[in-house]
Amino acid sequence: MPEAKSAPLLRVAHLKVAYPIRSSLLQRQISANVAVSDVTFDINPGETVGLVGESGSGKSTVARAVIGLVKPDDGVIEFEGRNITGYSRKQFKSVRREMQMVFQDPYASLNPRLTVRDLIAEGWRVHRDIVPRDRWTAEAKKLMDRVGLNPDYSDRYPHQFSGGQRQRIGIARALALRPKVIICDEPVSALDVSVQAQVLNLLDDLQEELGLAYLFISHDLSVIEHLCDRVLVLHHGHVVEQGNAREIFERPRHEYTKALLAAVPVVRPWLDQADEGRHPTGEPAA
Amino acid sequence: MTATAPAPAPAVNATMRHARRARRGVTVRIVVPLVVIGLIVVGAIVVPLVYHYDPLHADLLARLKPPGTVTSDGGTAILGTDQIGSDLFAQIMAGARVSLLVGVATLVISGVVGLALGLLAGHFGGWLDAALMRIADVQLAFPSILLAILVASVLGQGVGNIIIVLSISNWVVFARVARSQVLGLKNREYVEAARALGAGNWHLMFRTLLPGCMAPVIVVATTQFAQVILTEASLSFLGVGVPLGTPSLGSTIYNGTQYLSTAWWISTLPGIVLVILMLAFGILGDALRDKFDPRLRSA
Amino acid sequence: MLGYVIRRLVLAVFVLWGVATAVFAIVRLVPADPALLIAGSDASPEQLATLREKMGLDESIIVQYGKFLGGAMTGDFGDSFQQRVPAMDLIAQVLPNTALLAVLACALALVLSFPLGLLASLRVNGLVDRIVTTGSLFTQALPNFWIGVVLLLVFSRKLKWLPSVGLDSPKNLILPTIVLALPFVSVLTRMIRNGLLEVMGEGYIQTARAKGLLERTVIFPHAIRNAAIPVVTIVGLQFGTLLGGAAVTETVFTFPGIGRLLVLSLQGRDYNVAQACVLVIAAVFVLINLVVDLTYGFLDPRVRLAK
Amino acid sequence: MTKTQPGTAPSASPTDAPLLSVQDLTVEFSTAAGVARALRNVSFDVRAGETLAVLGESGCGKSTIAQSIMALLPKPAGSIVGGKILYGGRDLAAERIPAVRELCGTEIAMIFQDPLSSLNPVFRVGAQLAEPFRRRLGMGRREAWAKSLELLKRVGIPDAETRIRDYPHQFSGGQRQRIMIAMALALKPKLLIADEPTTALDVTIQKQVLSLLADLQAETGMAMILISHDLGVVADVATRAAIMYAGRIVETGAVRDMYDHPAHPYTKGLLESIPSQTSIGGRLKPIVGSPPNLLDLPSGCAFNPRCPFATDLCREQVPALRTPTTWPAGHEAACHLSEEVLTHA
Repeated sequence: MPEAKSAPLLRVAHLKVAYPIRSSLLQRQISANVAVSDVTFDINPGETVGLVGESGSGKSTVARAVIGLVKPDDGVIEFEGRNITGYSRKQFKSVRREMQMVFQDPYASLNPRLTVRDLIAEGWRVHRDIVPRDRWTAEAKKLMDRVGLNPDYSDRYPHQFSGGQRQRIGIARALALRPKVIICDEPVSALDVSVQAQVLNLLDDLQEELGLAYLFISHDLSVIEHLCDRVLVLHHGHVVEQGNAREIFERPRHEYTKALLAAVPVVRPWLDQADEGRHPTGEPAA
Repeated sequence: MTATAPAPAPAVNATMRHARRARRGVTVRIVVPLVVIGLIVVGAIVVPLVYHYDPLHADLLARLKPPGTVTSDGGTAILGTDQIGSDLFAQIMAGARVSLLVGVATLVISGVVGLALGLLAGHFGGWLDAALMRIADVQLAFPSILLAILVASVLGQGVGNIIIVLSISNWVVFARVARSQVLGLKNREYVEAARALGAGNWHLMFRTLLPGCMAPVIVVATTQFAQVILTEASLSFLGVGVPLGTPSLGSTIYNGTQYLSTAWWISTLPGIVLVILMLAFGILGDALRDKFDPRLRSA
Repeated sequence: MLGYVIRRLVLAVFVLWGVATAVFAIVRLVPADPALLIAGSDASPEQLATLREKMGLDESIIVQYGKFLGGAMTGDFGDSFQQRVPAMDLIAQVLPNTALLAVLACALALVLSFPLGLLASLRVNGLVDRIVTTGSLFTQALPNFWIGVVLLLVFSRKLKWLPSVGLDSPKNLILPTIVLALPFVSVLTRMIRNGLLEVMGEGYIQTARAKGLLERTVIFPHAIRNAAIPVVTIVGLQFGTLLGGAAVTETVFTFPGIGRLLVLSLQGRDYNVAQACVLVIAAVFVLINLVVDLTYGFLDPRVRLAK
Repeated sequence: MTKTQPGTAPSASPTDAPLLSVQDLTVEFSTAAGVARALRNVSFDVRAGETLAVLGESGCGKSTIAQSIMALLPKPAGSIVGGKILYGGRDLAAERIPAVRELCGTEIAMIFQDPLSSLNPVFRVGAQLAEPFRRRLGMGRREAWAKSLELLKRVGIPDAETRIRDYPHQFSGGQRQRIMIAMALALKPKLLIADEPTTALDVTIQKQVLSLLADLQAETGMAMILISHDLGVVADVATRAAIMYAGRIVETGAVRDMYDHPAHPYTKGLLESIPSQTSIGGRLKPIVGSPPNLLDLPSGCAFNPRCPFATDLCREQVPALRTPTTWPAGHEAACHLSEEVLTHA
């Protein structure tokens, strides 16, 4: 649980991102498609904040803006009190060590031409002072072990692993830079249910052990509810509701949140008919 | 936690034999052309040395002799002699040497330039990309052989000029392939992941994007190599290629056309060598494409 | 769609301007003196001076360029040095011949490659597929000047079935058409085969089958229409290769076309005619690709209806 | 296929003959790396009007079932090497492809996971909708168009009169799936196979599409096979389900029976690995390890390397589907130790 007193690790205020629409004739920008606007939230050390929404809600755009993959059009992003909004690519490099990302697609997010060892060491190649070159193999193996992969397979290529194992490689790559916050962009939505639980547990363990903060993005309400301390519900680029996860899931106030919760199929609908408290994930605390 | 490594299947049946054959097929189709190309390369290097071939040396008594004729100096012209009495085998191999030299040099120049420009354009986009692609559009509006004919006739004949001409008309192909590949890779999550690690332009271009471009570039290089050799032959055939006295497969074929009805071998034999070379590259290119692009591979 | 058309038109004009500039640059900016190139190294200084003046070479390069562009737009490329007639007149005489040849070759290629590609794709690694794959490898490997020469030898010299040179009867068109069409056939057939194979794996083909449509209906129109879209683009691009190939083929068959005119004028250092030939061929090519691009938009609603 | 025992067919009451009966279906795929055994001895029945769910994770072979029934197995890689698919007194597994396709659309129809790639991008949706009427029933253009419009309205496409002239890329994902449903139901099939019909859709859209399917089923009385990986969707739509693992049905029965009292460790593991109210803030109980490689299945029960109950017997002998005495009829599991699994809380 986060310490309530400490300053936020990451502060996002009134974030707005728009994608330009260019004319087909001269490629001049004629207008812009607003992906997200006026998104505001904090993440404290060791805390998990969830971004939930359907496709096109802008939740991935928020993640990409925070880690500097897209430029915000408006708003402020502060990391440990530093305003990083206008940082150049070079300046951003130091922030990237503290802030890492785990991607959605375990197949597309790993360079197919690198071995697991090289994938994990890629960050060390970019940031020279973290691990000396002669320690790369040993450290990479240590990280593999930490995320539950057999370190003997450090010379294998991503295609030799299953989806869940690849996602573990992606997590190890993020951990290699020893970040304080990891942005998880739908990290389990491409995985099967049984494997998804393994990865969620791993993320949970790492948080406890390393004091990581997560910005966790998902369309899956049950995953968000399981993992997050606080939640933002996004709809068409706007935050329609945000606050304590438990409260939002138990007493949604916004119509959209209610509709969203009601739409989630219940695993054991027959239990609901008996019990009054309707929960998106079935299984009321009986 | 075990990696799912492919393991031998438990049973052998018809479908599996089919699959195995398809896999072996690709390997054979890569190895055999490489061996053929290798033999021609070795021949092109060694044979002219052994024969002390002099393209300008005329021996009028030994003109137009059919394959297998014993020449005056006691040797055997296994592939016959041409219209000035040169040994055709030596001439073909010397011609292959020129053709291969032109091919390799052109490919290296146009490949490196094209790949570099394509990478830059794809990675940075913006005005550089726009400018490059418009140049490519203009250049593709020229049938490349016309450009070659025009430039070659202005520059004058010569092996060096041929290489320049062919490089000018070929870099575009590499640039376009590299660029489109980069554009495809650019938004792949693993490239984003490298950016999220803080990788700079240099790292992104050469460690992340370039390796991803290599497969299609190699395939294109194979087919372009054949095209370059063919274009050189065509230019020499039209009389704007290699200078008189320099043997190339194209010029030897051209010289032989006037004697086709009386001495068929002068034109036909270098033609066959050219065809074998083209076939080898064609098969190699196809096999590499199958290997790199499994979508088109038959089950 | 309108934006798409306008964009293509602007691009076409730009490309033509680029080609013209490139041709101008190649002929004028090379270290050699064009007057010397034209008159030959044995010309006297007086001859050269007259020639320079006649060609406008004494003016600044910008003025020359302006005049050249202005002339190019009106189809005035100056006179032929050898025949003393406007270069455009010479081209006008031979262009229809080449056009006829190119259209015939194109038609032959399309007629042959569609059924061949379709049959090959129906049974991968079947008999037709093997023949088509090997055949196309061979045709691509054969240098067209060489096939031309061999065909001439066999059919006109030995068998005396067909005339060898010139364009006196429609029979003269047969061999050049075949030689020009051959590489085109092989490229197109492979393209159609691979395109169809790819399309046959798409979801909508599954849907069509799941609807219980006959396999014939699944292929016509569902698969063919989609497979044809990339083929159309290739036809446009290959047309350029075909026009380029015309230079070689026409030379082999002594065929009175624009390709042979180009080669002859280059051999005779008649640069006004050569320039004109290159520009006209490029213009034709650009025009054809413009048509192809517009057809593409028509065939693919995703392009046509893009905002 | 000699060492595996054929799974026993679910008990069918003699009075109520099944619409479709799949018996011991075995399918293999040849790949560059070897032969993948996609389905092994799969048996199930579907009765008129009922919904059977086939539940499983990626690569378990659930889609292969649909492809086998519809004769859509990719050729020449995939082939049915054993078993029967009985429909209307005919064995579809033994018939030639064109003969099976005769039934497709009129008797059995199918919708797919990705509604965008399932519609032909270059034809108007109207033309694609009209195709069954024109090609299969020989209707005239005008009549078929009117029928298509009717269908489009029925599946809830607003402004259908103008939208019928649009192309697939102009519709949203949910609308595309509605169009697919309209197309599948055009000729009033008796059985609809829905292969992950809502996986590509958002939850709110998923709810609408599922309720549309339910309405249409009530209206036409058709049977449905729902293929899904989502335990919630299955509970919502189906009364009976077959749970698949590595190409075999490992448990089958009434959804409620199975969810409340899973008799196979895999089913139990799946249910426990879903985040739920009780797991909030705590740890989940995942199934350890990864699904097996179909090219190299473990000996005995394919689940044994991941199974907390596994014994030597499980590593040696493939368990057959069976109904122990204490269970309700129709609830079967392919596990040597079902009794233990059931009593284990």
